[in-house]
Formats: sequence, C-alpha cells, structure tokens
Amino acid sequence: MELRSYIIRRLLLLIPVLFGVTLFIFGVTMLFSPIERASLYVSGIRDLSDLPGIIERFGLDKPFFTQYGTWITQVLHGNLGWSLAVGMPVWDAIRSFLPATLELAIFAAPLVVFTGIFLGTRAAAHKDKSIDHVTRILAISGWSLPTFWLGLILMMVFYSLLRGFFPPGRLSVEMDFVVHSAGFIRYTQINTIDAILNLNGPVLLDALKHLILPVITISTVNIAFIMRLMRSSMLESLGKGYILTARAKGLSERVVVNKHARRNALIPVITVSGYVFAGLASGAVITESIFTYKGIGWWAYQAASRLDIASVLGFALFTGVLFVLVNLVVDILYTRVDPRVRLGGGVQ
Amino acid sequence: MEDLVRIRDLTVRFHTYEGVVYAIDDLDLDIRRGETLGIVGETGSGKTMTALAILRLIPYPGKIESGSIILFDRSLPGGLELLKLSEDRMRSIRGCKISMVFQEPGSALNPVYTIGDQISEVYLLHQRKELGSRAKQRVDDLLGNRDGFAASVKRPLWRWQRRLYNKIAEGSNPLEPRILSHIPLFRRLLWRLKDEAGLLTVSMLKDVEIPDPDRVAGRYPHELSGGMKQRAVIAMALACSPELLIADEPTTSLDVTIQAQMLELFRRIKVDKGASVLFVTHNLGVASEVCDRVAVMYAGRLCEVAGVEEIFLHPLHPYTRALLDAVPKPGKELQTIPGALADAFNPPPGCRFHPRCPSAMPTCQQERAKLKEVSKDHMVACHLF
Amino acid sequence: MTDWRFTARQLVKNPLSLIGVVLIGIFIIIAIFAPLIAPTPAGHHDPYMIPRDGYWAEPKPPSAEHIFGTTQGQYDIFYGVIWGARTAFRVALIVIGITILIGIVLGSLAGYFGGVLDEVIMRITDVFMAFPWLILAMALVAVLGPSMKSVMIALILVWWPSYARLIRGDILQVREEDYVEAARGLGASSGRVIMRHVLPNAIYPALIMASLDIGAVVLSAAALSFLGLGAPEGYADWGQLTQFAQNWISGPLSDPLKYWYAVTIPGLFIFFFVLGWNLLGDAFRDIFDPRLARR
Amino acid sequence: MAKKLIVTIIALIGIIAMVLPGCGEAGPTPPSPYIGSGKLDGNGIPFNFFNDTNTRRAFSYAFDYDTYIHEGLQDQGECVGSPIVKGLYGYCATSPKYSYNLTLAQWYLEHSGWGNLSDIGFKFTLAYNAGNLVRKTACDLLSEAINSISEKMEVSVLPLAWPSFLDKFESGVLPIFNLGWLPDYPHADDYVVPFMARAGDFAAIQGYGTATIDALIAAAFADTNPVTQLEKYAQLAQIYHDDAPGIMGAQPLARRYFTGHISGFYYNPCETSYPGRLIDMTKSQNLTTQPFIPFLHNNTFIYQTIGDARTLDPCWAYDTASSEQIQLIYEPLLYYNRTSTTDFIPLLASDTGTFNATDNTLRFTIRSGVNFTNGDTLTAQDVEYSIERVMVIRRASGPAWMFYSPLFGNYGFDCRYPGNFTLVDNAITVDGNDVVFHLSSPGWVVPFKQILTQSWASIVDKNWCVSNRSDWNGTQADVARVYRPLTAGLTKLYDVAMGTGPWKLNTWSKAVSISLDENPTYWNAGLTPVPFDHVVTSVFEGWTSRRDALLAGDADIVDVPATNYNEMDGYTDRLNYYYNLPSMSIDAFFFNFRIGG
Repeated sequence: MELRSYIIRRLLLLIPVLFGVTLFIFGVTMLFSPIERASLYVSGIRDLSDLPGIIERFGLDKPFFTQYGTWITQVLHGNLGWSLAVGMPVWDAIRSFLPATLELAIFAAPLVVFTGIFLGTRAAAHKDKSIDHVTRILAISGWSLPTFWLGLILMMVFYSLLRGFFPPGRLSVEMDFVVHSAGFIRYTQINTIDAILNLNGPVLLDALKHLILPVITISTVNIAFIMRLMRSSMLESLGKGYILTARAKGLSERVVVNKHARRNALIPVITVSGYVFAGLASGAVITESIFTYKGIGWWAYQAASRLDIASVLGFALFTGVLFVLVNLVVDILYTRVDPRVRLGGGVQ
Repeated sequence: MEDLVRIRDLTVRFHTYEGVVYAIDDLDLDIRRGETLGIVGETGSGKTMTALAILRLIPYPGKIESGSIILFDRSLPGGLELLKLSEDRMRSIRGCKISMVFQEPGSALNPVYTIGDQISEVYLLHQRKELGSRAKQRVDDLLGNRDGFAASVKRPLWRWQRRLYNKIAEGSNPLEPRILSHIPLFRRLLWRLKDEAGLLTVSMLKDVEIPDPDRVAGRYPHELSGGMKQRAVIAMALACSPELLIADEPTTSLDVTIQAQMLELFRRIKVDKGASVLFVTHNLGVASEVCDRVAVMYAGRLCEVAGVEEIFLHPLHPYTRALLDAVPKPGKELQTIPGALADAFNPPPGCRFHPRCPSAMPTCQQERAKLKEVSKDHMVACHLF
Repeated sequence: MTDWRFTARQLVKNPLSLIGVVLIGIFIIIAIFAPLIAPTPAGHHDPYMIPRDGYWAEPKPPSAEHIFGTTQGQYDIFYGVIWGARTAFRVALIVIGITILIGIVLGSLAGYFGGVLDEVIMRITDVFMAFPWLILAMALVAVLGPSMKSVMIALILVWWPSYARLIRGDILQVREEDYVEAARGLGASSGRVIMRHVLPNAIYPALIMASLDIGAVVLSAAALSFLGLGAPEGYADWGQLTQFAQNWISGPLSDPLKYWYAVTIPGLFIFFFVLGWNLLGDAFRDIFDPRLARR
Repeated sequence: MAKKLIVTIIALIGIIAMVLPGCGEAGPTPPSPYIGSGKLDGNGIPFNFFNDTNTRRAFSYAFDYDTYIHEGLQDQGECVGSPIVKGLYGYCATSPKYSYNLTLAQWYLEHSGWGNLSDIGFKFTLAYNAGNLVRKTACDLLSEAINSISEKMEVSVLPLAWPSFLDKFESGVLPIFNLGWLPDYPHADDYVVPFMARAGDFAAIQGYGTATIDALIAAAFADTNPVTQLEKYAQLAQIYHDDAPGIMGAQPLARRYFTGHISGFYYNPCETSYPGRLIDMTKSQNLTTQPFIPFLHNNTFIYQTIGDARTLDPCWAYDTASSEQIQLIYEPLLYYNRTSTTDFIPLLASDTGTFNATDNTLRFTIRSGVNFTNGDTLTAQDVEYSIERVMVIRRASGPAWMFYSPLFGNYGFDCRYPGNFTLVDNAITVDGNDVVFHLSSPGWVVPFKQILTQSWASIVDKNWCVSNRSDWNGTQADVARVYRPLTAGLTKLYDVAMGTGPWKLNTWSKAVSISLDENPTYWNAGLTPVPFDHVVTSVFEGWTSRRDALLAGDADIVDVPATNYNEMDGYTDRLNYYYNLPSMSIDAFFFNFRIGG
C-alpha cells in the first residue's frame, strides 16, 4: 500500500481508540456522586454551602452523555479543560511537563534498547555458556525488581550515603536561575539539549546529575525485558535454515550472528521497543513521583490521586495518540527491516 | 578414479537428556573425483548427518566422536584431515572447496537480504583476491583512458583505490581495507569489490539458467518461485566452483517438472564444472537418475555401496532389496518393509536391520557385519555374504 | 508437548528454576501457616490489619518482640510481611484466574468466529491497550475506595486484553488444523468444536503466560498500594509497607541507614516472591517453547 | 485433551472459589450505613444514639488525650477543653477539660439514657479521611478504648477518600466524624459559631445547638466591654464542656527549623506564611554550610515546600501556599505587630484605623509616597478597588465572605444586581486620602482588622488591573464579565502579580518553583531594608529530599511534617530551632445527634 494513504488510514484509527479511552474514563469518573466531584473545587468544609452552586455551574448532575458531549465539544474547540492538580490549562500542563519526560525517555530509551539487544544477542550466541547464565540471572532479577523499591534503595544509597551527589528534581536552584535568566534561550525546554545549544557546561552537568538516578531506575526493568525477548528471538532465528546455509558458506560466527541472525531477530523486538518508548514517554509515573522529577507521569499521578478528571482525560488522550503514533512508526520500521512485510497487509 | 573425500570409521553421536543417539556409527565411505555419489536411506538413517559431518556442521548437541575425513585437494598432496583443521581453516573450505545445497530452498535463503547480496557474500568471502585484481583492473582502465576535468579531479582518489585494491589482490589480508571494512562510512570505499562480486553473481545466476538474472539478483527470496530459489541456492553453492557439492534432498520440496530440470542441472554441473556431487536422497528413482554410485544407509550404518546399475540390477543387502521392492512399479503390488526404523536411543545389537530382516540369522543378533567387497566396487555389510 | 515427567525433570535439572520452585514453596508455606508464624493478638478483629504497638511515627529497629522492627506508625513489619504473603497470593490468583476466563471466552469467540465479532473485540482490546493502565487503576481505586477488592478489579480490567489476544491468536492457528477441519466436516457444533478440539490446544500458551504473569500482577498491585491507592492503611500488604518507609529513607547524618529495615524488608519480600515466579515462568518458557524443540 | 481442558477449568474455578470468600473480607467492608442494624440490639446504634448527653460524655472520657498528644502529635500538642483555643481572643485558661478516665467512661455508659450500654452493647463505624495518619491514630485510640471496656461494644475504623468523606459528612450519615478547624481570624467568634451556633458549619451537620446558645454567641460578640465579653465566652466554653457535643482532641504545637545563618524569625499564630515574615529576617554572611555558588545563596532565601501556589490573585487565593507568595508581593493596610494577634502595625495605611462608634465606621488614612513596582502611586481608590474587587468577583468557596460578614453580617451576595452592587459600593467609601469601612456591628472592629492583615486584603493597582489586565473596571456594568469565574485561570491576575511589596515576581514555573526578586523601589526600605535579593520557593513532595536540602544548606527552611519532628533534633551545629509554637488549629471528634440528617 502507498505510504501516505496508509498513514492517513492509521491515523483514522485514532478516533475510535481515543473515543473509547475517554468514554471509559468518563464512565469511571461518573461513578462519583456529583457532590463528590464538586467537592474537588472546594477548599474545606466551610465551603460546603457552595457545592450546589458548583454542581449547577459545571452541570455535574446532568446525565452521563450530556456531560460527555459537553466535554467532547470543548475538546473539539481545542479546550482540554482546567487541570486542578497543577493549576493551569490541561493543554499547557502537557506542554510544560512533556519535555521533562521526553528528556528522561531520550536518555532511557536508547540505553534500554541497545543494551537489551546487545546482551540478548550475546546470551543467545553463547547459549548455555556462562555469559548466558549470568545475563539470564541479571535479567530475571531486574525483571523482578519493584521499580518503586529500586528507586527507594537508590535514594537510600545516594541520598544518605553520598549525600547531595545525585539530587532530586530536574535542576538545582542555581541552575534554575541560569536557565531562567535572559541569556539562556530555552529552545526545547529539555535542559540537557538547551544547555548544549547554549554551550552552557554547568547546566548540562547539573541536568545530567539530576537525570542519572531516574534513568537507572526506569531502565533496569525494561533492559531486562528487552534482553530476554532478544535472546529468545535470536535463538529462534539461529535455528533457521539460512543460518546453516550461512555457516556452510564459511562465514565466521560473528557475521552469522550479527548479520544473518540478528536482523531477523530484531523484528519482534522492534514492536516491544515501541511499546517501551511509549511507556517511557507516557510517563514513568512511579519513577517521576519518587524522584520528584516533574514530568508528565508525575502530573498524571497528581491528577489521578486528586481525581482531577479533566487532567486524567487529557492525559488519556495524550497517551492514546502516542500509542497509535508509536504503532505507526513501528509498522513503518518493519517494512525497512523485513522486506516481506507490506504496509497494512501482514507478511506476504 | 582417485578419491576426493575419504571417510573412515566416522562416528557421530547426539548426547541428549533422553540418552545417546548413535546418528552415525563407524561409517567408511569414499567420494571419488568427478562422480556423483548418492546416499539413500529412510528418514533418520543418518544420511544428512553424514553430509553435515563432512562440513563439520553437526548441530548441537551432536558431536563427531571419532573417525577421519580426508579431503584430497589437488593443491596439497596427502590431503587434508578435515576433522583436525582449525575452525578458521575449516571455514575457508566451507563454501569454497566443499559447499552444500539444502533441502528447503525456502528456509535456506535469508528472507531479509536480496539473492544478489547472499550470493556475492560468497565471492567477497572466498575470492577477495580475484575481486581485488578485477577491481584494480577497472581502476587502471579509468586511470588509463579517462581524461577531462572530472577525471583529473578524481585521479587522486583512483590512485588511492588502486593502491588499496592492489593490496587486496596481493591477498595476505592487508590491514588498510580490513580497518576500512569496519568503519561504516568508509566501508563503501570498497564498493568496487561489491560491484565485481555482483557481476560474478549475475553470471553465476545465468549459469544455473535463471532468466533475466540481473533483475533476480535484486529480488528478495519471497519474491521468487520455489524452483528459482533452489536454483539460486545452487548458484550460491557453485559460486566458488567447489570440488565437492553436497546436495541434501535438493529436489524433494519441488514439484515433479521442476525436479526434472534440477536433476538435469545437476548432471550438467558435474559435466562442465567437473565437481563431485554427494547426492543425499530417500528417493531411489531420483538416485538412479543422477548418481554414478549409490550408498545405502540404515540406522546410521552403511549397508551397501555399488555402482548405480549394479545396485539396481543385483541388490545384495536385504534392506536394499526391501527398499527396491518398496518402490511402486506398475502392475506389481507394493511391498512394504515390516516393522519400524530402529530406535535411535537403544538400537538393536549386531546388525541393526535384523529385527526387520526376512533372512536374519542368530549371528545377526550378536555381531555387526563388516563392510566387505563382494565384487568389483560392490560392498555389502551383511552376514549373508 | 506437555510431558509432565519431562517438565518436572527439566525444572529440577535447571538450578535456576529449582530456586524458583523453592522460593514459591517457601511463600506458599508462609501463606498457609501465617496464623502460626505470626499469630493474631487477642481481641484483634481483622487478622489482615497489622497490629500496632503504639502510634509513634518513627520506625523502631528490630527487637525481641518485633523481629523485623516496626515501621511508621508502629505497625509490626514481621506480621505485615507474613500476612502480606497471603494478600499477594490472593491478588495474584484471583486476578490471573478471572483474566484467563475472560480471555478464553472473548478470545475464542473472536478467534473462532472471526468477522465482525473479531473486529469489535479486537478494537476493544486496542482501546484497553492504548490505556495508561496505572492511571486507569488509580482512577478505579479512587472511585471504589481503598480496598484490595478495587485493586483486583482494576488489575483485571487492564489485564484481560493481552490474554484475549493471545488465545485468539492460538485459536486462529489451531482452527486451521486438520483435525479441527475434520471435526467440523463431521458436523460437530461450533461450541463442541471449540470446547473439545480448539481450546485444549490453544490454552496451554495462555497457562504458561499466566505463570509468567503472576509475578507481574503482584508487582502492579504493590505499585498501586505504594502510590497509596491500594490497601487501606494498616492492611497487611507489601506495597503499603514500602510506602510507609517512604519518609524514612535516610536517617540522621550520623547514622544514614538508620531505618534500613523499614525500607528494605518489605521490598525484599516482593522481590523474592516475584523472582520465584519469574524463574519458574522462565523455565516453563524454555521447556514448552516449541521452537527450542526437545533434543 | 478435552479432559485436560476440563480439569484446568475446574482447577481455575476451584482456585477462585477458594479465594473469593477470602477476598470478601479484603479491606474492612463497612456496615452500611455506618450504624450497623440501626437499632440498639447490640449490632448497631439508633440514629439518635448520640442525642444522649451521658453517652457523649462517656466517649469524651474514653479518649486517651495524653497518648494522642504524645504519639499521635509527637508531643507537639496541648489539650484544650473548649473550641475557644489558646491564643484566641476570648480564650479562658480556667475552662474545664475532659481527661482520659475509663472508669468514668464506663460509669457514664452504664448510666446512659439508653440504660446500661455495656450490657446492651452496640456496633458502629468510625470514618476518617484516608491518608491522614494523625486522625487514623485518633480513631484507633477511641475505638480501642471503647472496645476494651466491654466486648459487646465494638467501634470499627474505616478510611474514606476525601471526596466521599466530604459527601458522607455533608449528608450527615457519619455517626462520629473527625475533622480539623483553622481560624480565618483569631477571634473566639470564628470558633464558637461553627462549633456551637445552630447554623454553624459543624453544629448544623451535628444537629447541635439551641436558641439560647445562639443568643449568647451574638451577645458575646456584640459586647464591647472586654470583661463581660470574656465572661460570656468562658460561659460558652463551659456549656460546650457540659453538652460534650464533640471531643476536643488537642491544639497542635508547631516547630520551625531554619539553617543556622537565618535569624529574626518570630512566631505569630495568625501568620499564614510557613517561614514567617521574611522582611524581618536576616542572613548572616559566614556561609559555612554553603557548598554552592555563594553570590546566589548569599542574598537568596530558599524555601522548599510541599505544594505549589494555586494562584497569585488575592481575590482567589484562600490557601496557605498562595497566600505565602501573595504576601511577599502585595501588602495589606496593616499587619500584626510581631507576635501579637490583637495589636497591629500600619503598612499601607499610615495608622491602625480609627473607629467611630456612632456610625460603626472604621477609617484608615492611606500612606503617602508608596509606589507600585510599575511606578504608579498608591491611592485610596486602589484600596477601595482591591477590597471591592474581592467582594464583587466573589469566587466560589473563596475568601469573599470575610468582607461580607463584617460589612453586612452575611456570607455575600451577587453583585450583578445593581441593588447589591450599590450596597457593596457604599460599604467602602473613599474620603480624600482616607478609606472608610462601614461595619455591620461594633463587635467587628478587632476581627475586621485581623481580616485586613491577610492576603485577600492585599492592595492591587487599579490602573494596572483595568488597563494592563483588563480586569474588572470598577463599574456595576462590568461585574457580570468577571463574576464567579469557574477556575483560577479565568481571573485576570491569576498568574501575574504587581504590588507594593518588598519582592516582585520573576518567574513562576508551575508546580516546580516560584522565584521573586527584590523590589528596588520598596517604600519602607529605609526603615526595614529588604533582606534577600531573591526568594525562591520550590516544591518537593518527598520529605527525604527536602530534609537533605535543609541539612546540606541548599534550602534555608523546608516544610517538616509533624511526624518527622524528632528526626530533626541534634543538628544544633547547622540549624536554628523554634519549638512549641501554638497553632490555632484543632482536630476534634463531632457526635452526630441525628445520624442520617
């Protein structure tokens, strides 16, 4: 199928997905009584007298579909609503918190994918050798680690023993000043990149120091995951006939593994890597909350724990879009890696 | 005719958790220069393993326990003990002196690379020198009869290339190109090698009667028919005009008309490439078509080896007879071999065929029969003789 | 394919999976004998509520009567982790069990009948897969109120699609097999064909996946409680115990690791529990993997 | 195969069947409604259970106040008998208190209006808002005490998410509820009304209160003679003790930890800002604990807190975090004099106000020569505009009522109607350089001054608001445009600020940090020079990171949760401590006289 029409068709798929997702969340939030939802807007019991007013203002007692309808029309007019959790429009919230998470993802994703693929290949190439066992043990352990606990342990070590070496947040106060000073242009809001663009060493260093722990925390589990996947799919393609052919040609083991086996093995890994990236970018809720690294995941957590419905819906929209886009990219990548795959149609 | 490969008491075993599998047991076999030797036997009789053993490609957890495989190469007198070679030397033999054609053309080709790539890979691997000198030739031409501004600009580059390809042509794996081939961008400086390989590939494809070869070279396996794939695979195997071509059931997965063409092809190869062919098949008909001599295997052992007419006219070993009877003939109702193939884990003692053998004797159950020459070029392993 | 003797031998042969089996065994014992290992004090109504020894905020280090010490609010860590094992098993089994059932029903419907039904079901799974599961779970828990039940419901809701898809996939393969065709040819009713011929062959991958998933389910549940959205305060749950330690990560400068026990111990229980299941699941994968055929 | 399948399915069902009953008791499922059977049959309580004084007294005696203070509040609390807490105007040290006394509790239970309760027995559920550990502790204490008296009596504890808790509270189905109260102005009236008046926020829900009490409250408030007024409040305290409509938990004592080089902190219980009034503080220059670039730390005050400001608009701000920032940027007419809650110093007014008893007017002369940071001069119109703005915009559940009550004695009205607007307009008048407030009752003089010290009384620049921010232009016609915005984002000053205060807004990255710069043209710089060139407030939810920042000297003060006070002892080398700071808030149990409303 021709690329453009394919992309369009895939983007159309967004509509049902987003519709379903939002409809579902809306349904969930509707389980709250109007008073419960209204009480999100009042500061304390002194203001209970305002509840009826608020219910009336926001039409919280209207039937389900009326409320959903109003929300949809709002969204279609480009207004995602107001995020109570952080006190700004939902759209601004996404815009201002996404860079942080992207920064995390930019560092974590390559680490995850490349380390995972490399280790997985090695393990498969030396099946049942010591390296295979070691990596396997590492992988399974990493795979079993509770992210939040790993985070806490890292904090325990790096905050209390090596105090202040890897501080929480995104920037230290000083660098925050620098970043907000007139001389510093925030092209991307992604500190490390901005720092490089502004040729500002200290900011870069500081940003990196703040990134290390979250990146480690978020990567560990995913690396383990990709690695195991890569290993098994490598084993599969190493068992294929063309590997025997390649060996019969007299190719060295290195070439056999890295050229003939790996490229075939990559195909399933690509999909998963796509999901991993989507997962990273759609907010490492736990990691970001632990390290008070204020990205989109942190925001989503604040929103959800405060039942900030507008934000949760906005976040769901965002992740829905992300999910579909990532799928699209993955499909296109497929066609590059595997000539048999046709856009739209599966394997020929 | 002198031998090309001499296999002596070759033993291959598979050590699995369920026990030891005697895939090949004390196998003696000679492959003569320029002949087509067929290995015939039921599935699991160890014929494919024999083939793989020659290439030392026995899959894990299989292992060549003992024996010797000697390759008599014109270049070096006394021959090569393949089983004692270093892995590197062995690699330089695979695909170059001995190459193999596999049963499933579909799976034998890597789906993610073009036919061209996969074939020229062989050239780039085994014929660097030739490619190098050919490339050098080109550059020389350029340096010689090109002029004008563009040329004068390119000259330095050409000179450099010339030096480079020269080194390659001299062989002895020079450092410079080796480094280059590892640096992604510079790798393409060696593009002329690829080109030459490409040219060779196309001509080779032509040799195996593939229509419109240079288009096919750019195709991916899944875009070709089964027959085409098989031809491509054969082309790959013949690329460096090997001394021995091992064909493992090359026709089984193809339909009859294509089969015929393939067999034709094989006959031709033998004639004009002068290569010996080890033709593994379970189909006696096919064997009778192409082979000069036929070796019959049963449960990892050799039963009978003889010239093709000989074996079809006077089969001696009961198993061979049974096999021949099992071939359906018009107006003659089909004979089947009683019992099942011997259990691979604990094969029967003595002659492994005795449980199914119509003319089994007590001795058959104790001692195994040695392979003895009953008449010229006709060897049988059976107590009857 | 499922030769149990073979399976058992493989499990025992591979040291890793053996460790897995042992770990799980230990946890099963803990769960079963919890009332003996950590007896509920008299006059304590709900055994799943961790008894408090006072109300002081600061955790107290391990001592004679509190082997693992007490965490924030003087909840006995030992009691918590022991009874937490029960909670873990309950959550895992219920969630996985129900998920598989849903998966079987929807998956076989979609896979066997295909067409519109298939399309609809798959679109629905799309929706659920595109979903930020943690957020969905959080919203649900918030709505249903802090209790293990809401955690389980949330997890089931976000978990079923993968099973539905898996089983659908297998069924798509199996239904083309000759014997199924044959059964159809003999005019067996679809229901009968599914039950007798398709499912039995399609279900095993799902069961293996389940064994792989138990760990993941427990992890997710723990994550929820850690975010303060799972068990009610004081409920015997590993995730929550970890959360209690959140304010006590680093001790005074003089003694930075003062509260190590509050932070480490509950986490270690989660880790080993999940590790056990993952080791087992990993072994299963290798054993049942049709690709890595038995040699 | 089929057999295998069936076995599997059965196994699955078996597992679920085995475990589901267990899941049944997963989490305490409440007897709903929270009063069990609803009858006095040993399995519940009747809806009017707490309408009996002795029962209530029994419960009041069954609460272990000392343990609550010692362990729940980490020793940071004082027991008070009545809603008129220590530090309030009207506090009476001699008013009686309940104490933990199980024998008395038992006696009262045996002699309750319901007969001998320890024989009859009862069951009900005590709900608290999930996440509040101190309240959890309080509930556990009460329930354990009651349960210990007789096994027939059982009080179970149930956490509810805050929204549903408010919902249940509001619909009055909770037999007992545990809530806190924080005064808006430190006057007994702000406590006795919600606790004791029939229309009060708590009393109304409880169904407590009588006409006589209401009368007494009114009388006490209106009484201009301090002596008799205090007597009346003492009387109210006594009544509350006798009726025991609630259990006064304790009045928490706060603590503050500053880095060693910050000095000049003094505590005022009415101070909203957690770090105190920065303008009075100083930072010593020997920065031993400063690992970082000194030029910045030298003159920057860094404050790490738990929650970001919601807005910088005085008409919206009704939460501590917002007020903290607003009070650094804007200034009110007057402020508390140091630690006192009844004695004031003039800020933007040149005097502390003169009251005219004949027409109940309070008159302030506006300080001359004060400029906003944009250069505009402060005028009386600005003052009138600022206060009227709050009253006119009157955001839902905002601070507007605090002007309405003193000026009109009600919670506010809709100024889109001309009549109402005229009322508001006339209540605050400008007379030359003076601003005159027309109070509804003489009793309001002191409370109104107290109200005027807070963020909602901040003075904004009218011109700037109208021209730059297109905010309300001061006319009735324009009210509808700005009336009752749905969200903070819709008020014109929501994320901008421009005042006369010692600092001015530099950047506000939401949910992360707010940074302020010194106001170079601060009017009072001569008397009190602005101590810090920058004030940075950054938000860190995690306690550990805040604590480490404080200890490392990266922050000058951080928000310390009461549960972690003890952890902070023993850093005398680097920290300044301030202990036992009485707050005016209080947590209390309230009995519901008619459960279910």
